[in-house]
Amino acid sequence: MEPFQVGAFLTAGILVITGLWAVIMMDNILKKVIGANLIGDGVNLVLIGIGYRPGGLVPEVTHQFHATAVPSSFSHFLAFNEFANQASYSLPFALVLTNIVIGASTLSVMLALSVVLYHKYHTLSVQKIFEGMEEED
Amino acid sequence: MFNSTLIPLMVVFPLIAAVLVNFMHQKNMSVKIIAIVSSIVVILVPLMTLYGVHLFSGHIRTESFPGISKLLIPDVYMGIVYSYGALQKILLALLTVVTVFVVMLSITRKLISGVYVAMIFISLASVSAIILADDFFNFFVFTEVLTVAQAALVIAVKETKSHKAAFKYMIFGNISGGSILLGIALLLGVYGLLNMTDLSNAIKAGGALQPVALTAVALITVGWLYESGLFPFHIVKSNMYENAIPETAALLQLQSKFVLVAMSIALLRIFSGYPLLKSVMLGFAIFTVVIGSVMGLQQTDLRKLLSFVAVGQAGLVAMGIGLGTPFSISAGVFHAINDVLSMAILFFVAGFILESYKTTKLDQLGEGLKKAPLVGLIMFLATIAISGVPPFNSYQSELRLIQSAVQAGYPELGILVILLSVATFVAIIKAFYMIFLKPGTNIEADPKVRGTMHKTIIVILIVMCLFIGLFPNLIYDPIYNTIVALGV
Amino acid sequence: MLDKIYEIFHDRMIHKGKGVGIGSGFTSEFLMISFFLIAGILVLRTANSVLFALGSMVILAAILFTVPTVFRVEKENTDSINLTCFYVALSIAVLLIVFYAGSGVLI
Amino acid sequence: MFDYILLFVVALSAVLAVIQENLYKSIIILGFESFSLAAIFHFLLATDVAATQAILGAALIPGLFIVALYKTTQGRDE
Repeated sequence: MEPFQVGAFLTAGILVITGLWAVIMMDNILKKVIGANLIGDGVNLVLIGIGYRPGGLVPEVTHQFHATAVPSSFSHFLAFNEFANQASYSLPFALVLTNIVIGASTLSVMLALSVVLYHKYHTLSVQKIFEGMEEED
Repeated sequence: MFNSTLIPLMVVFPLIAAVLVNFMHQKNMSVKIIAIVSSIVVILVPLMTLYGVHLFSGHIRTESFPGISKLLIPDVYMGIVYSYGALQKILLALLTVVTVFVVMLSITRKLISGVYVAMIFISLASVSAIILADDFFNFFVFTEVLTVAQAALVIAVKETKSHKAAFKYMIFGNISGGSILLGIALLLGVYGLLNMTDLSNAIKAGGALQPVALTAVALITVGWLYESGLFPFHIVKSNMYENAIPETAALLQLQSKFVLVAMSIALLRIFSGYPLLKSVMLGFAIFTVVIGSVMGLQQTDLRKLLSFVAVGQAGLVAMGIGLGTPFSISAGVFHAINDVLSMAILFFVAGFILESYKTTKLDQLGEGLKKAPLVGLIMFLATIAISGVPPFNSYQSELRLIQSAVQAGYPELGILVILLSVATFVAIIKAFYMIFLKPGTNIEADPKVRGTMHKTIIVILIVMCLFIGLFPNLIYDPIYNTIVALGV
Repeated sequence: MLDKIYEIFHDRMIHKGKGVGIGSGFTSEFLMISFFLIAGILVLRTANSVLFALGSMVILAAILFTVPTVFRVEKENTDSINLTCFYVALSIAVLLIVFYAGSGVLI
Repeated sequence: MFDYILLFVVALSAVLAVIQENLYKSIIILGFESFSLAAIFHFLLATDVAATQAILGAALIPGLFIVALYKTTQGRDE
């Protein structure tokens, strides 16, 4: 593994652990949502780090691909083996794109819920929202 | 290679229906028509589809890479794969039937909007995809979609309690979704594959699991616990069931039990050579069984009682799967199918009671048998069905569960299954007595509520229960053959 | 004897309806105790280790002194989000430890 | 060298966003973290993901947070 890749994985670990700590330990409801966002960021960073190849080609913007190129005709731009040896692994990138969008949508639902809960209880503290006042429907 | 083209329709069609219904938000008549038409199509598609695999965008299986490949196995799938067999057919048929019942009940209510029906269709699409998918990332995406759709179904109740339940569900859903995706990422980093069949082969070829892969197993197990509502998350799940509309709760428990079955089979397939996973599953399952039934016995509200019983029964399913022999796994899957039907009847009865009495608190209800004798009779039948009394279906699966526990060398677990069914019987028969037989009540039933749709549906469901109980091999044999063929 | 147990349950379950509720309380207490016995037997039978055996015996004895256990279980299973958070963190840790230790990575 | 500094910035701002008392500052730091993460994605050769993350993570999500915060505390300090 490359040193930069190792650094990326370590940073991702810090992100995930910070997010988990915020979700589990913090009292403020918005801080919990921030923590959930951080967990998603950390997981994305792990996935992107897997696809990294130092000094590799970026498959999406490589000039070897023209608009007219079809998969069977890669060979006259660059031999396929050579390309496969140089390009970064772009499957995880597609996964991360999906995950970013899913994360944003769940985040917006959670934020909306916290706004609704605030209008009911007039506080952002999870302790006051979820504990106590159990008998009231 | 034969490419079965109807398979993606099971996921795509409900999504199209959801989008259409969502556009027709305020127009009740068009929502009704679209919902009824799509319900018919949704039921027909799984029955008409032939068994097979669908390779998305026609990416066929590669033969082998030349020397540059670092993969452990030479022959992999290149795209997303959906596979459809006998087990998937049974699960999908049941899922679509119960979903259509819930849609019918929803569109007869005045308050329910087009968005609500759209969410039901989205959850149907995601559970179908979870059952069908042979690709781990596709699986993950649809579990996330399912989480949001289920939370939306609960939010639609518009009470503070249900908002709180949905918020908790989503927060823990975020944790578990993150851990599933992290596990998938680690597996992708170690083995370079996402397809479940290929991953299973690669893990077998790679020998003992490395520490990184072990972390992946642990993280995916956390996600499994959440998706199936087992021990640390049983409170969150039962809160969801309790605060949803009871008809929707019937759908939610069905979905989470089917996701439990699909995800356990996927996990057992991928890590088939790793016995510790089965023991961990078994441990969490036993814990959930006991806590679910004990908490169910303590409740005084019908919806809360039923939701804890549902959680306990999910633990029983997971116990069958965690025992790990082909016999016990198929018994667990069979129990999931049977139990889903009887729990659905009980939740529909709860929905009827909520609609006509405006409450489900047991100590306020009473003398219901005069008002609704048919509902009372069917609730009694469903109670004896869920606690494993012979002519009904749960008897067949609980018998098989006990037999498989004894065969696997754990006769104690057989005793536990018997105790659990006794506890379930006591809990629900208590509710039955307090609703239908107890003398003296201080609330009147709403005379306008006829509940024709409810009564029709619960009669159909109890007949289905009786049918499966009389001819269990129609359902059980295909499941057993599939499980043996999968080699888990 | 039985009257005394009934009194104990009645005092604790005063807000939960009358006789039927106490009957189901009895059933759940019986279920809890039999579950602990079954779990103890399973651990004793399957784990061939003196450590596990001693540990399970100690835990069994501790539980039998805290009868009735039902109310404790009920207190631990409320809707509280903090308790659920605690149990989630606990089970993530337990899962990691079990998978590492069981495969010989840690120990 | 710049890429390693960015990694450090991401880790530091994540921790700061969580322990910051003032929610406005915390959200601004969160947006900063997302933007640095997008830059890291660029250095890790994932340019398309970097673009998406820059738009969603650095603009849309902090915007949503700000709206939620405004709706809850009406600009008062909590």
